[in-house]
Amino acid sequence: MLDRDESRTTASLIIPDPVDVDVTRDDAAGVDSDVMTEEMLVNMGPQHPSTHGVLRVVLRTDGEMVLEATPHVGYLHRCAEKIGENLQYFQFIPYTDRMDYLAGMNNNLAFALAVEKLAGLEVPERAQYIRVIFAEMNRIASHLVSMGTYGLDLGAFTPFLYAFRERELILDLFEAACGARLTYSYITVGGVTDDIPAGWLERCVEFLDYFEPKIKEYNDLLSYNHIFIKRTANVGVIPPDRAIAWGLSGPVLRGSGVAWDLRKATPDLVYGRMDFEVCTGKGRMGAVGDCWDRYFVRIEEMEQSVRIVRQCIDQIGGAAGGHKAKMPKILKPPAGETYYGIENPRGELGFLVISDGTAVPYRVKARGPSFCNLAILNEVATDCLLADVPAIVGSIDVVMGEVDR
Amino acid sequence: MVPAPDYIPLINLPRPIEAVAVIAVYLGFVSVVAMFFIWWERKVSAHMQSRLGPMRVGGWHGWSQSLADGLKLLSKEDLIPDEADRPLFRIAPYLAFVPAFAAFAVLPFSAKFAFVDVSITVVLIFGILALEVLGVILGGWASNSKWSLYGAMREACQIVSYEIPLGLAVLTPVLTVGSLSLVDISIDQGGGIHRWLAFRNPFLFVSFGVFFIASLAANKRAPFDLPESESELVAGFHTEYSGMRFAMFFFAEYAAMFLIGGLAALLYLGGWYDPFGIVLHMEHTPSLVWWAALAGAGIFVVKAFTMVFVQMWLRWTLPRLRIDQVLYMCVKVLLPLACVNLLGVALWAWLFPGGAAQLAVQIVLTVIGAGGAGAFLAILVWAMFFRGRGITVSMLKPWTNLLHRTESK
Amino acid sequence: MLEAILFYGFAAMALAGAFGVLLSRNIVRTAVWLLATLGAAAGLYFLLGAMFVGAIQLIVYAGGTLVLIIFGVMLTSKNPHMRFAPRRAEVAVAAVVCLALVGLLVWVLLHSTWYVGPIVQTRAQWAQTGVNEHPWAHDLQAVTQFLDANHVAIVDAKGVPCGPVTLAGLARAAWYELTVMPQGDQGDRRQPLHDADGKPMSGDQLLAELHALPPQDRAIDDAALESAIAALESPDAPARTVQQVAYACGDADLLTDADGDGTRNIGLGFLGVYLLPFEVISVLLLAVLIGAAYLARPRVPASGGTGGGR
Amino acid sequence: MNHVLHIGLNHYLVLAAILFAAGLCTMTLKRNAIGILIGVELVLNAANVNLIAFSHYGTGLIDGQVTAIFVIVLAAAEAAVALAIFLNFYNRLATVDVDRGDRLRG
Repeated sequence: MLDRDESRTTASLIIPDPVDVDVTRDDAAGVDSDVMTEEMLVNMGPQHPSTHGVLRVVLRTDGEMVLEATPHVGYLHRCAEKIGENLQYFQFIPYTDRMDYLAGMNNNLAFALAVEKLAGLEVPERAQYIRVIFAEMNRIASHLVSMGTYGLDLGAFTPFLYAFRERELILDLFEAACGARLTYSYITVGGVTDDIPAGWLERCVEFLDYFEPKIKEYNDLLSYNHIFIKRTANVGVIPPDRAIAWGLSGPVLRGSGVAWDLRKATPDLVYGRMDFEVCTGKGRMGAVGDCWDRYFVRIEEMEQSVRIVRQCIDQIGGAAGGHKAKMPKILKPPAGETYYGIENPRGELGFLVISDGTAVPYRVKARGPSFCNLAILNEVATDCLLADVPAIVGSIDVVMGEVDR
Repeated sequence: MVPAPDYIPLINLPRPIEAVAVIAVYLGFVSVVAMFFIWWERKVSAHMQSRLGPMRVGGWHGWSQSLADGLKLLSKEDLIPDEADRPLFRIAPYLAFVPAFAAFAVLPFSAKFAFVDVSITVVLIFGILALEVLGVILGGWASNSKWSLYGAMREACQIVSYEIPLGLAVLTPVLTVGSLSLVDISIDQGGGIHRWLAFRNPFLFVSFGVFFIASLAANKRAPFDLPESESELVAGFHTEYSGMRFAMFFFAEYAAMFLIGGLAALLYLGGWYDPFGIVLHMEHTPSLVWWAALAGAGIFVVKAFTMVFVQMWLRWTLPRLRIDQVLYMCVKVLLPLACVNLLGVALWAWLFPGGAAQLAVQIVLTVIGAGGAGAFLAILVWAMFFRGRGITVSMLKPWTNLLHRTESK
Repeated sequence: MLEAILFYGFAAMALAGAFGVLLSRNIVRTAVWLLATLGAAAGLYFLLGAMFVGAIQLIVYAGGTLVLIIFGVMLTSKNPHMRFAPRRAEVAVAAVVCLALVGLLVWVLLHSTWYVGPIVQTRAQWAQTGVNEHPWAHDLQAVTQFLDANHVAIVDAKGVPCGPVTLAGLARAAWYELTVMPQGDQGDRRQPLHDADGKPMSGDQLLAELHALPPQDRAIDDAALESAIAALESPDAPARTVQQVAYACGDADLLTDADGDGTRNIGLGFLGVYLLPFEVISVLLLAVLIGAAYLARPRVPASGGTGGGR
Repeated sequence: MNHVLHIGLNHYLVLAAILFAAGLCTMTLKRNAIGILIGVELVLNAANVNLIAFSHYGTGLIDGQVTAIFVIVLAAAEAAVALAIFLNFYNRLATVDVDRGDRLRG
């Protein structure tokens, strides 16, 4: 708006000297392309339908071309880490839910594991199985949202509703287990808050039986849709070396063909006993590391998660122990610091927890995958079309609650 | 060619009164159709997405939802952005709204319900519709919003390009029938499904596809809804509009949906004639002429609604194209195809003025087309009765038990 | 009366648009004012019976050219409120010159006698007999319908069919004493309609014959035919009708078709009399296409980026 | 009174004359290149009104209508070329003020 005001007052008064103008325009014309339109600064967000929350991307555009896309973060900053320094360890669990609110279970898990490592707690086997089941179910739910909203970003409405239909069933399962549908605080330090209800596992199997064929439906409806492929293949390509250089993780990294998954690389919990594959982008529709690859990695990961959950359900009957370790009333880990990272649906979610031996952590620091993945946006969303920006942002799949914390 | 039934004036009233009556009927119909489509699209999309859609307002399936929305929009504050070009901002919705409704005047519903008796209705209807784009462009520009400006630029770009293949596609039926009058073109298709222009020859068959795609783009319907693509441009050209002015853009789009469906029916799908030649027979039986007119209008409306349904179906199925792909599609796919069709139709008329070859081709194409339509209906019935319902109800019901937490084992 | 109302309405709209264009400082508003003029001009064309031109005006001018212009405005206006105010002296000079021009033009127009009537070079005496004053009927529709229903065609003196029977054709037949022939398939068109004496029938005779036919043999009733013929012969038919009939009676057989607005003849004209200009303009358009593409082409190929595989 | 209510050729000619003058005035007064283009369109429209009116009231032939169609089509072509030129002009001089374009060298 500023430029308009400015020019309104000056246009009729200050007419640049033709000689100067000639020179400057020649220079500009040498660099740039055809029709010299005005460059515009466009705010995509913080209130924009397709920036997934309150992400603000400032676009420098020339017509439909995006010359520069700068993400601006912080609109959802809630001092989560600072709050962590003022609460007891298990009291911080509900705050982790609210970081990546689409994958609350995984966030709980990451913090719980970090604290357990710090305190040297041993978690019973059954609790570990329950944790894996819930983490993987939440991965499915999170990827469903990601897939659905990605369809929305590209103008396909229906997959979104289908994804939410299935997610709803997962949330029902979660609700049955812990009473909450979004901010679970179910996985906690030492195990899970409560054992799974009777008949839950059967319901879970029923859901998996129902859900597995649906993945094919998503592929028919969206993944292999010609327009969808045209919109995503070869768009926003992140080569493997750039992905590693930017410290990306999760489906964004694997979409670039790098087979890095913390569940395989550092198999904690019972992941070591599970038979599953690390899905990577293979460039089936275009270059390796394009939006379609990143999207499809998530679809494939849902299948793998189903496999893991099935195995867990098969094995949980033989697991020893209860749902929670014996815990002191007030947890006071020995002084020291630890970092623990797990494979969140969006990538490596790690917590650095420093204890000074009191009941309250000295420092809590989260390493969020969305925040790190978002960093590459400017590099990827340069010299693309305006319509590619939602496609790229959507394929990176950020959750602003976790970016801003 | 089948001789045209004689034109008899609709009612023997003084001219001005007849005009007023006709205008009243037309405006009523157009408004009701636009509102019905808004409700219908919500229901269609809902059922495609295993939802129910509007269910509350007015009783049965929320039938008066559009009415309630209209009232709500009427009573909303009419916001005008501070820096907007106020006169243009105000006039733009009307510029979009009036042509969409005016074009109905030249749309014949059946041989007797064709109120504007000019010989060039095809050209006229596109002439009137061509004005609609200006409303959108000006609305987008006058809003003084960058998103709106993008919407306006895209609209200008898209419409100006797609009018060419659209026009060329429309020329093929015109060339085949030898008339620019929608009534004449329609009358030529009476007497059975094999007479329908889409099934006359392969070029017209393809031309129907070109026409339909180009008309989608010209009406900025998905997957060509770039001017208002909500995931990229917030709401495109009507980002800054609220209340009734917004509703006018909305109305214009839905009215134009019917126009496009109606044009597809008139130009390619046999106009107001049924697939078995019954209406034609009735038209030539003096005692049944009026029944023929009524039945024809009904059939025409059904055909137009079917085409509108297809537009909705596409919208809720397909992702959106990108602007370069939209233009690629126009210039490198539809435009050559339309040119080839035009040439092909001319050659066809020259090579096969009639006879066995023509009839054989007609029969083959009719079988293909009717088979396609049958498959479409089958899918529809299947989806309605066996698919959408089974999932939600049977899956969700037993789950409610789980809400009561049971003892852990 | 209606014609006058419509004319003044459209004229007012056109003038409002023109002055809006002239006085508006904002370039987009200028374009909108131009839209008013273009629309009003299309309305005037409709009023003058040039339906096709009117529709083309709407499609090409309002829908195409104007959109192009607005598009250009958007591309080139750094700020849409940019003003290039002319100097007062310039305004004064322009106003004086243009007002003088309008005065001159109007004076010339009003003091010129335009030849209003058909071009009838071979029948110069027709013009001399004062066709403009001849009381032609304004409602020959009934007769025309009757002729259509009875499959009667009209040919000129050389035996060339004048196309489907129309007002114009009938008028011409009656006036020129052309021969009336039954309309059949392509082959037997040149069989003249004979009267009782075996001589080819003239238009006047035809009308008389029609009148004499028993009512059950006609598509129109007695009263309608009566009134049509009466109107045809009435001495005080309005002059407007004379002009319209005169217009319809123009020399070209191509002039009117069954729909009466000449669209078909425009098409025939493009591929007949006007073939050469048509082709020349086609070539010109091709040149324009190439030229515009050349002018707007990218100077330097856009730098390739990582995003957007196009 | 009859001259007012009874629309004839002269009515159209006078209207066209005024449109023509307005267009000419626009061309002279606007310094915005696109404004000038709009003025040209106005002049062309005035000519078209004349053509159609003469076609109707004059010869009664279709010459006028055919010429009018040619004019309309050529106006579209002219607008396309003119806009391409203006875009180049704008690229070079960063303005559409035609007074700045007095130096034609590249």
